[in-house]
Amino acid sequence: MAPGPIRVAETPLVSYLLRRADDALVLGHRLSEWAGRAPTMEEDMALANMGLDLLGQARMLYAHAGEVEGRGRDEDAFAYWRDERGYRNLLLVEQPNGDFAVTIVRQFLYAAYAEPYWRAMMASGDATLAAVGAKAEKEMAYHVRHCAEWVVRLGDGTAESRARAAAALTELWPFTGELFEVDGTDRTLIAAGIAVDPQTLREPWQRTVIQVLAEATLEAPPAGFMRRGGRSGRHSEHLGHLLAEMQHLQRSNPGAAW
Amino acid sequence: MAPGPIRVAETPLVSYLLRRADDALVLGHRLSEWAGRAPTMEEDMALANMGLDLLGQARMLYAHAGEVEGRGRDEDAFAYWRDERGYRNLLLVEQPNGDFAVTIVRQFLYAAYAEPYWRAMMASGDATLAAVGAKAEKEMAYHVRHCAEWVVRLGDGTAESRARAAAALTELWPFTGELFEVDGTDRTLIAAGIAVDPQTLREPWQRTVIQVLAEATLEAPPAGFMRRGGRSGRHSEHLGHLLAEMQHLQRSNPGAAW
Amino acid sequence: AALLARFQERVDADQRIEPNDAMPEAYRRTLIRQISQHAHSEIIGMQPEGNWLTRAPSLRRKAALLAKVQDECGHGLYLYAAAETLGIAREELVDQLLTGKAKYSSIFNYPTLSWADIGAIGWLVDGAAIMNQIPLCRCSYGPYARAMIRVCKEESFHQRQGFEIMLTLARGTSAQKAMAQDALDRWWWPCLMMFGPPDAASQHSDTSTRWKIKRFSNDELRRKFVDATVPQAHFLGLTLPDPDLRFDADSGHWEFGAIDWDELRRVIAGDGPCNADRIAARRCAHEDGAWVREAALAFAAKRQAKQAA
Amino acid sequence: AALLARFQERVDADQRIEPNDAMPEAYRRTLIRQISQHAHSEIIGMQPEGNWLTRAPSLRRKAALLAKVQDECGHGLYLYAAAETLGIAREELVDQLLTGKAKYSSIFNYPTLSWADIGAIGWLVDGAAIMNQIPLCRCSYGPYARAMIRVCKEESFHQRQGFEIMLTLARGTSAQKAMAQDALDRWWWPCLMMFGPPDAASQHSDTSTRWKIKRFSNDELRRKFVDATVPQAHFLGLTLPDPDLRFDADSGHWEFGAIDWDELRRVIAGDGPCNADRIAARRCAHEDGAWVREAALAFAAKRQAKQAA
Repeated sequence: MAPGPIRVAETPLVSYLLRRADDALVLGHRLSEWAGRAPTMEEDMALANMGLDLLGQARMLYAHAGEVEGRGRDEDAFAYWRDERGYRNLLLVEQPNGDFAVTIVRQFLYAAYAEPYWRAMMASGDATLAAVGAKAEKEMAYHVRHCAEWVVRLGDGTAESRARAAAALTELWPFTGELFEVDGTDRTLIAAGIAVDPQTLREPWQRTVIQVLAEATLEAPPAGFMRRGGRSGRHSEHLGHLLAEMQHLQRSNPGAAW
Repeated sequence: MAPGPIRVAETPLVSYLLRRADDALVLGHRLSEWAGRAPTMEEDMALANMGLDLLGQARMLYAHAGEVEGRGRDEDAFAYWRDERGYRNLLLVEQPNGDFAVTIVRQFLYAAYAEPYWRAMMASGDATLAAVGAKAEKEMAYHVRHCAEWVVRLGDGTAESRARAAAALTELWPFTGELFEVDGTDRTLIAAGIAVDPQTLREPWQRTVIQVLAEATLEAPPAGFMRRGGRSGRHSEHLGHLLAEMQHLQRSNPGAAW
Repeated sequence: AALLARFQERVDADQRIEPNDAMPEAYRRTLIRQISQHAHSEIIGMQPEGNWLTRAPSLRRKAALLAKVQDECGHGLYLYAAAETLGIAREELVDQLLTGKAKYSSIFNYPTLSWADIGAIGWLVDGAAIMNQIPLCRCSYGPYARAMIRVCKEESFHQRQGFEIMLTLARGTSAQKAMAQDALDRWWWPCLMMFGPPDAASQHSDTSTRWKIKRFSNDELRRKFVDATVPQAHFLGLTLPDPDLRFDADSGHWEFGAIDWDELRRVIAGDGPCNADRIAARRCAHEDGAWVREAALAFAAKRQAKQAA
Repeated sequence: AALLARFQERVDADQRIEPNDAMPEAYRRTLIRQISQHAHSEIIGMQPEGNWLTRAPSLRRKAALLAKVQDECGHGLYLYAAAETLGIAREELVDQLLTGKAKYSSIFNYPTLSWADIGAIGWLVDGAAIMNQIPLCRCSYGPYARAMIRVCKEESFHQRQGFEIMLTLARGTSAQKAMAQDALDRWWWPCLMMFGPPDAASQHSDTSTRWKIKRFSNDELRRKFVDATVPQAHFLGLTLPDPDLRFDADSGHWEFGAIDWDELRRVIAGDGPCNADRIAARRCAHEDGAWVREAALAFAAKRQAKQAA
């Protein structure tokens, strides 16, 4: 592998795969930051579990992106040698862990989207995406269940937990619009029967979110400004720090095998 | 410059210079992490000031180490291309910023040593070290004064500030033994009239510390176990994270000029 | 009314207004708003650059950046002091910032995503700031004018530093050059917006101009900035992200494309990429520092009590 | 005394003791101490490895390391559950850990300074742990023995993974090989200390052996470990940091140099490189999580009240 950061010539399919892979990697990385720091040991297990699911999804998707791109790049080339501006993940998943409420609400908002997304993707014309869908759909269903339970417990727990859950919801809500964004890449692949139209996922996402928030006695923040930019590499300032730490060792030893 | 981390063949003088330079760089870096986050704007200015003093010292010392080593390495080669195990700084200076009390106590404990140290170094047989001493002695005198004022304010302020100051002192005290450590490198250079014997600095350090703590109505922790290892590159787990962030960009672009 | 006329005469005669001089309430209010907004901008402006302090790619750049961030804090302090001469306490102004009542320059609501952004901020943002601020060195209110003289001197140093970062990148590796171009692409339009809405839509300008707080219109300053900056970009070998940009030989000015004023409105309204982060970070610093400020007050009170005794 | 004799008969007959069986108080206390110490070790053991989760050099290694850290947490949970069968609550055990009343394995008071340390921990620390734990799969107390069977299976998987990391490094670039050697240099002696003080100085062994909690002496296990590990180091092409190490053809064992027992005592007493950090991190997680645990309790109480109503 040539030393130095890479720039990927992104066809629609490569770009589409990197977006999903980056979502999973960055969110999985965030969850791994919790290791040994969770409020209970059971939750340490659960956060690691969800992190492992996401890392697994990321690896399958990167590997497939490498095949589609056809330049011999493996999963690590994409993860470790792209710069911040080449990362295609949602802004939601790169937001810092914050307190446990932020982590759980972030995971819940993402999973409530990812579960129906991957279920729909089981019908993708791309066989690998369909296979990832079959696996990820079950995994994300667990994430939804697990996080929903916590959202309810926190929302309907103590005054403090309720305030923290509400604050997390307010903080993260502006990042949920990006889940349903459609651009040229999407349109091309929707037309080709490879991608699902994210607009069709808005309704199931809202249903899940509203139902769980109701049970948690929390209110969804009012519709308002939605932040975007992740898909085109215009990230928040948080991602760069995450990548600096994640990539340091690989980049310090170009060409080494680990 | 060849890409990849470097290993320095450390003669006593090179090693001695790197130790001092690393102390200054790592502590200066820690102070720079405060930028825009200090309790008052005046303190933002002061922390940046002290950080700049230390960065300046580090740069002079690295440049000199490069000359003495004679392999054409510049300040950035030493700062950005040595790994954690090659860093020679005191464990004290790499400890995380913690709250403001930790940062101030850390700075005070270091400066109370560095001021008499650099004053004594003005008589060093190495002209550059003597010149750094002349500059650094004044700078560190300011650090001592400024931090001592805060130690007194925090110790003799509110119950909370007092508890935090005391906790910071307890946390950092075990790192102060390393200030006075003498090993073969030191002995060689002390004999050559280049280095000062750190044992001679214990008394002025203690005098400063005890006097300020008394004014702060704080007590010095009892003598006890002292941590060591920084001079031989056996660091705490904190340094690696600092370096990963600091070195990422340089290492991502080997050979580039900035 | 007589007072107002006398005041206007003094201003017209280019006499400096000083803190103890009589002045119309609207003049005082306008100045407080403008000076404090400027001070807030300096303080919030520490964040996007502070974001790269721990990742600066060389020790020389790291030290220069830390010095620059420190200068900004210093500017904030002079400016709050200038505002305080108008009879308002710094605490109150800071409170207005933290509660979102006061504004700061919208440019700081954009993120710094690469090292080149540090260059671009110095070159473009400080460049635009200087254009705005140089006329303020002759502003009718003395303390503000004097603060601006000092600020402008330091800003132009920062501006040269920023340009030099861009130059190093533009002459560097292809990755560095791409980084520089990308930064220019992202910062150019927001910088043009720094001069405020077009003159036709600007609300505060009339009285400000009459009182010699403002000496040039938004559009005049914007044009000056473009005329000064376009040749610099060409010198760097970078492309400005404006397909409509062309030199008009008749007027001797660079004509530029349409500015997306909706974006400016959105960012001012709070919906820029980093508004929430900037205020959250500022509040967090303020709250984390509360116990320290309390300790300092408690200590000072104790000492005072001792001296009194 | 009759009870004690009957109990010893059962043990001698290799009958498993189960939670509801009669047992001497000393047996119960010894087991609680040993099992909870083991559980604490698993929980604290998450930290040195967790330190490299965000910096693992490949996605495969990152996932494997996260799975490993998760397994350790799982082991902690089984072991606390096993201890709870002896009539003590997990909360009390955790409290003993946080207040420093209970010990955990001293090996986790050494820092992980490079990626090779992750390999070394898997290869050596897990290797030593397995040596210690395999005999415990036949321990007289049923719940402990069953937990250890599961733990040992996973640990040997981790041990192979660790060895494979070392092998990759040892066959990698010169920097990687140096990293591997450095890790071995730092971890070797602390790993030999994991088997505890020499038999001559060991306090708990006699009754533990009689009760079939412990089946081999510290020195026996240490020797087994050295005999198993030295050839592995040679296979890796690494040098063990012991100039006195030599193969004794008569005994068929590797003879090793003198262990620095003072160091072990210091680390056990709290003065290892990371003792303070480890406990501080654990306390911090516990305190930060307090509001979450309270919320869960409050919610459960509300639901229960609703169901009762």
